[in-house]
Amino acid sequence: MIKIQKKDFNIEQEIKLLKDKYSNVGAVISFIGFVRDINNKKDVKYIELEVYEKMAIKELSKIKDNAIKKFDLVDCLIVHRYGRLDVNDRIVLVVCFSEHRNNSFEACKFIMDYLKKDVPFWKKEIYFKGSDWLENTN
Amino acid sequence: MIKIQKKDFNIEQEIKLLKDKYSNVGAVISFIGFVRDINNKKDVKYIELEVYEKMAIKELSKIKDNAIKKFDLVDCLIVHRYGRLDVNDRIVLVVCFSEHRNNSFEACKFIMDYLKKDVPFWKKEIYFKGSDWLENTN
Amino acid sequence: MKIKYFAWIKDITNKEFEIIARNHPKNIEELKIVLKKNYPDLEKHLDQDVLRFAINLEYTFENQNLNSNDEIAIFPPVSGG
Amino acid sequence: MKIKYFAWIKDITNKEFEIIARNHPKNIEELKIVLKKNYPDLEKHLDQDVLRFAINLEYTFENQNLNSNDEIAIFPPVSGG
Repeated sequence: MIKIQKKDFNIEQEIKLLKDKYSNVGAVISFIGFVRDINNKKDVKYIELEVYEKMAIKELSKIKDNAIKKFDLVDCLIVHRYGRLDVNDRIVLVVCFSEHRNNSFEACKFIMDYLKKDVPFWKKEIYFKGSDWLENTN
Repeated sequence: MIKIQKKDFNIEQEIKLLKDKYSNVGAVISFIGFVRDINNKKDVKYIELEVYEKMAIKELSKIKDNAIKKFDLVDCLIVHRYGRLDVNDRIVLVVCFSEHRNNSFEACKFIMDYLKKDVPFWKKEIYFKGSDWLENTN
Repeated sequence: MKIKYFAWIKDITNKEFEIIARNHPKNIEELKIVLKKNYPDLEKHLDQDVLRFAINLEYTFENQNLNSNDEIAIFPPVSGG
Repeated sequence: MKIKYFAWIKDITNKEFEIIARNHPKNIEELKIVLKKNYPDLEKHLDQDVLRFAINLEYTFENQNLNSNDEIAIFPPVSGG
């Protein structure tokens, strides 16, 4: 499942919603990304997250389908927020469901690597003085 | 933080409790282990999880401290349940908090590998006919 | 043909999108020439090859041909996650 | 000296723990001899070296000496997580 939304998510509920469908799942790995107070040695006030929504959904769906196939996942969920996000707010949730843990660990890393590289989101960090558009590095 | 308990845990609450202390955390990785419906081709009815509690706390604390040091984590939480657990119930929660994601991914894997190898918990699987004590393999 | 701009590209073009109704560029290279003419501040970024192009929601890495009903997006390296 | 048994070891000894008040074994090897005598079904497992020993909550991999106030735990390979 792919969700692109402004509002926050509840990790417990998001995981339960999918886990309840599968009794063969033994391992669930999740990644949550947060807005940090300091980045590149600058005090962050908040961030503005811009998205090319139609393309982001398409890219995330491709990454999800690839991860499910490559790592034999039972299911996979990606939630990505956009809009204004303050320090300590959540940005993204990736959850992988598999029978055994190694598949989900690898899949979750795989998804984050491609998400950071290919999915059309852009972060603008607003500092107490000025702002910067960010660029993901490897 | 290490918790060994009979009762279930709420993932949202457990993560929030620690995350609220740190504004420098950008990445949170969690592992949740569940009781599966079928193991070694047998239909599982429920499991009985036995623990040598005092030693388990000591071993988990050592693994946690090693992981924090080795992977430069901001913090780390391990919750492990014991007693009777039914199919779909949660067994264990490991959460790693770090500035960047790769540290927490590696740390979470590291903790699970050592937990499965060294921490004195034992699972007895009860089937519709008979039961087996399990043994973790690599 | 619809051209969409994102992140700091939008700050240069001063618009989120524009429609090219007639005489649209035939391929990506022709589009780049039009962009450089209309937005001189984009030239160095286009020359440095840092921008990414998507045609109808798919990345393109070649000088692909363009059609009148295409949606083309131009954006800097992404920074989600 | 307190000896604790876990998982299927407990099924063999039929007790969770026992206290050895006097003439306690001086080291792990002596303890194994006592165990084999008291619980013949443990012998093959002790001989196959599959069991794990902990003294005062720490794993021991050698023939460590034992003291009268030690807590010794004997258990099969773990299966938590």
